[in-house]
Amino acid sequence: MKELKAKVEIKFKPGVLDPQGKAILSALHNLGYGEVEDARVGKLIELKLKDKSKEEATRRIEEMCKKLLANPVIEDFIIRFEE
Amino acid sequence: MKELKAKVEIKFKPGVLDPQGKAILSALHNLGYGEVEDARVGKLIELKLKDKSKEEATRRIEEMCKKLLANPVIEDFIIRFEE
Amino acid sequence: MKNLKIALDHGLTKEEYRRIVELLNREPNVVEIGIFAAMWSEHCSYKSSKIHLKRLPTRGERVVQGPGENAGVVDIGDGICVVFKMESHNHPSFIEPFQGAATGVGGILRDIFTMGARPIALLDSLRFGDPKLPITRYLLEGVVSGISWYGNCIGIPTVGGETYFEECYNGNPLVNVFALGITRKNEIFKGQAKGIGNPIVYVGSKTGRDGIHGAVMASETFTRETQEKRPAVQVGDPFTEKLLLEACLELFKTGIVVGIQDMGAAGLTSSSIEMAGRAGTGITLNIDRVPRRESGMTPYEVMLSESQERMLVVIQKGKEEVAERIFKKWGLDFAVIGEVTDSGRLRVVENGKTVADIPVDSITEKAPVYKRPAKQPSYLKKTRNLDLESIPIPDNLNSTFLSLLSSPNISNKRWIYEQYDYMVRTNTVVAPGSDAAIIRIKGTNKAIAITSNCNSRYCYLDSYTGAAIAVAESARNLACSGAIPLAFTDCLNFGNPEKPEIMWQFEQSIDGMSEAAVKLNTPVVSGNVSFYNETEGKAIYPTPTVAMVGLIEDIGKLTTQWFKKEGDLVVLLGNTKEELGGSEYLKLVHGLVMGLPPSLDLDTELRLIRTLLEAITSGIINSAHDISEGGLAIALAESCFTPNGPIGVEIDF
Amino acid sequence: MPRFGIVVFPGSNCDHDCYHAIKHILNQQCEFVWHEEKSLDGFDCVVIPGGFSYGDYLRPGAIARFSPIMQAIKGFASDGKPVIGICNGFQILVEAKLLPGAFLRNASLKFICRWVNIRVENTKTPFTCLLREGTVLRIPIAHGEGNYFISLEELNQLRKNSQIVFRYCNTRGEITSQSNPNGSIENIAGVCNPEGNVLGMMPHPERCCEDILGGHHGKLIFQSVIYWISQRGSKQGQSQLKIEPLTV
Repeated sequence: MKELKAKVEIKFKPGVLDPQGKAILSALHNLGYGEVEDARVGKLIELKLKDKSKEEATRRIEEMCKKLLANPVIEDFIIRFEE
Repeated sequence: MKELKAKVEIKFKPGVLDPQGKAILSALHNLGYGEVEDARVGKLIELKLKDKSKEEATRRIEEMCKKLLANPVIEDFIIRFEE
Repeated sequence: MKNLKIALDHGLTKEEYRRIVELLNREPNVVEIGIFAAMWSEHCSYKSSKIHLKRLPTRGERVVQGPGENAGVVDIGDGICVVFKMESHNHPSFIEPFQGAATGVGGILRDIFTMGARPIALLDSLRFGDPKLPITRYLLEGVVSGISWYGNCIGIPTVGGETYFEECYNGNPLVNVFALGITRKNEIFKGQAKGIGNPIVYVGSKTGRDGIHGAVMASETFTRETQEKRPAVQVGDPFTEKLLLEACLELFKTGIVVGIQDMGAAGLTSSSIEMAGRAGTGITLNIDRVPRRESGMTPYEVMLSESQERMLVVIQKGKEEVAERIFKKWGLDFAVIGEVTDSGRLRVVENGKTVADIPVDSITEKAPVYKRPAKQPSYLKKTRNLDLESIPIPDNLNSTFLSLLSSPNISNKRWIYEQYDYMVRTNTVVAPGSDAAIIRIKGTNKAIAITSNCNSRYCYLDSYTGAAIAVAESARNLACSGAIPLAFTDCLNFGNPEKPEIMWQFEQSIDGMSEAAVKLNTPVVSGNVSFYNETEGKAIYPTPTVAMVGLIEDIGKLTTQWFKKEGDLVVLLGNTKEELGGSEYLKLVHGLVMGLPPSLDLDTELRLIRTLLEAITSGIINSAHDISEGGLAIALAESCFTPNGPIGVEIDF
Repeated sequence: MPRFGIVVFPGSNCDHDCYHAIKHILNQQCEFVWHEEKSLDGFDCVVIPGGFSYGDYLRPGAIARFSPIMQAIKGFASDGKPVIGICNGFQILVEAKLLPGAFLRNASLKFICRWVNIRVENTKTPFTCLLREGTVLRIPIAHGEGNYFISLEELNQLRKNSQIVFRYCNTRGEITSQSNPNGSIENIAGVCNPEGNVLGMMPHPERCCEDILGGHHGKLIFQSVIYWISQRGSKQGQSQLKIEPLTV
């Protein structure tokens, strides 16, 4: 079976203050990149899984996110697969 | 002009030790997710830009990455746009 | 000589290569060239400094272990010893400030607990270029957060240090990190591979390709092209180091450890060769058994990798399971990768095939030792003739005073040390901000005072006196805290030793430090030399940083620099001379780095220290502060900023 | 005599500091409990110390909460026995859902080690029963992610059940934004569960039980729980031992 490469994007829920995003936005403006209107920082977790179908893998990864990878109080997550 | 939403993925270069990925991998195994063979953690920076064409935006974002967002010594970056 | 080109690429000279061929009576293969290049680099062999370092006094009635082991050991009574050392991580911190500084902390801590001591304090001595340059802010931000991250995560307080800004460090920051540990006198462990047949055990993290040629890189001057050597930077994992620390301290209690050393610069190569060299034995390594993080790594990469958080341990034959259980409990890698032999050779084997076979003493005893030419620098002719009359007195002394007080080299460094957890382990009784940090020794009435000092401007203007002042001022800082100066470690940061003017600065500094160390009875017990601190031909000021440790027998008598209560008398000890050479005032207000450093009379210095200590122990002193950068005015001001609010002072001249 | 259990995770750093304060300064029985243990029988109070459990990787406390000891801690807490999570310990209790809310990076994005003032908002917990409401305690903090966050509805819950135990304040006890070191919502420095027996606080009481370290207010928190245990947690009114409001 081939290997599956999944990318989990974890971001703050809207309304949760993102001090890092704010700091990056002001730093970009100081460097002259005025066109940037907003910046938000999240986590990107890449997982290599073996011998799983995409549906099966999605279900398992959702479990992992709910249990460990994301904090449901302040974070949302999206799962994508890489071809 | 419509707004452009860019996603910058910043990851450690291959071969660079990723202590966080190591800790997450063993935590997932302890929770029974043995099918995960590797885990690596990176940053995901979402930028909202105004009135820029994709080519122009890509060029500018690459500059931002080299100057600020990524640490060229130990990190690589990929730029994607969201429809 | 077909492999000569490869050797030259590794930084070896033609003569050094010819010497290797002589020692092996054959040409070395690539793995052997890598080993010789790392071990004969300036960083590991001290080839340009060895003959001068001999002049430093290293013995004393309290010295249990002087230079030569992983750290120095000093007896503080009641069967307790302090173990300490300072290391430089200048080059990695220039390439990647966060990880460079962080791994500097990790490395110096391993040098302490490899001796069997629990580390209880860290200090950092940092030097950066002009604070107005963006590169300086980038380096400062990275270095401070790297030290903060690593030290806080492993739970060892960073209790003090110093931060200086000078243009000479623009292309070449200095990151010197000091660590101190504590152990019982009969529980000290050495880095020696004794006992033929004893197993060599690899413990800690897996091996990757990080930092290959780290040792060699430290011996290269900084040119644009060195910046492309990016992958040569190691990445630290303080969490794994905390596990390694606890596991090693647990292992020591089992009594099965024969010898141990951390894998620092040149990783597996330097640890195995140095341990065999000290014991006069040989080592055989089965490199295929080394736990790896990457696939397809060659013997060359495994032998020279500088992956962090790894130790090499020699344990008693037959006790492998006892050790394995401990490292498994702490979730660390453990592998028996070789054994001690009586061949006196380092033999590296991969799946039964020998890939390197070198006599250990050819690397340790027969390394090249250079007596490089020295010449008095020409700049001294210009800087020596400072005519005080020609310096105009500023009309508004108040504004001059305030600008001095807020200058980067003098102003309060709270914005730096507040990023360090300086309280963890609840031993810090005097926090950063006073003349010396003071750590109590629980279960006793004693305390340890630590300070680090070096005014590199003084050393630039007169290396001999400047280096002597670094030692004297450290002793003064300790005396001001009520501590008897015991011994010191150092980080000798200099430019390119192949230039006679730099070599002159180095020799003079050694002689100045030696005289002060002898007169003040504070021997050197460990240290480090960092050469090639130079970018595009421009060298840093000579910076022999001194970190000195003092003992307070009765913790009730510790003193700090802040005035305590209204009505106390203020006394000035020592005499004031008309000297402004190399002063902060001269540089800040007049833009001059000229003249001679303040004159130093070591006999008076010794009497001053003894008098101060006697007065403190007799209980008549409420505070004491050493006069340094900024002179009397600044010293008085600093004494007024007390932790519970400002207090005033009146002085009549 | 009350028996304290100090939980040790891989990466805990303040375990020895808590042990020293409880055993040598407060002279109580005290033992380390390795995170893989399954039972807390025989203990009267559980302390989850500060540090960087699992290197704070992913999120502070995110991995520690799955250690075997956490089941025992949940049982211990539901029996109404006192549990205190200090700094990283508070973060672990929040990740384990024993306390509400979550932690973000400090607003300054920098690690902060500094003395702060906190005001006692609720004296009904085992850890504050010897104190008066409004008392100002001077206790040090040392953290990089102490910015307490909670949704507005849950915040109202906290207020209704008076689960806010400490708030950052100035020396006069006023809740000001200057006195908030990390951006925590409503200057919150410590919260408890609805029943009040589980407390999480970011400041480190174990670091100020001796004047030689700069202050002794931390001792009052440990003395409170010792007193509470000695009264077998009987729900009397305010205790006999009067503590005068501390002027700093």
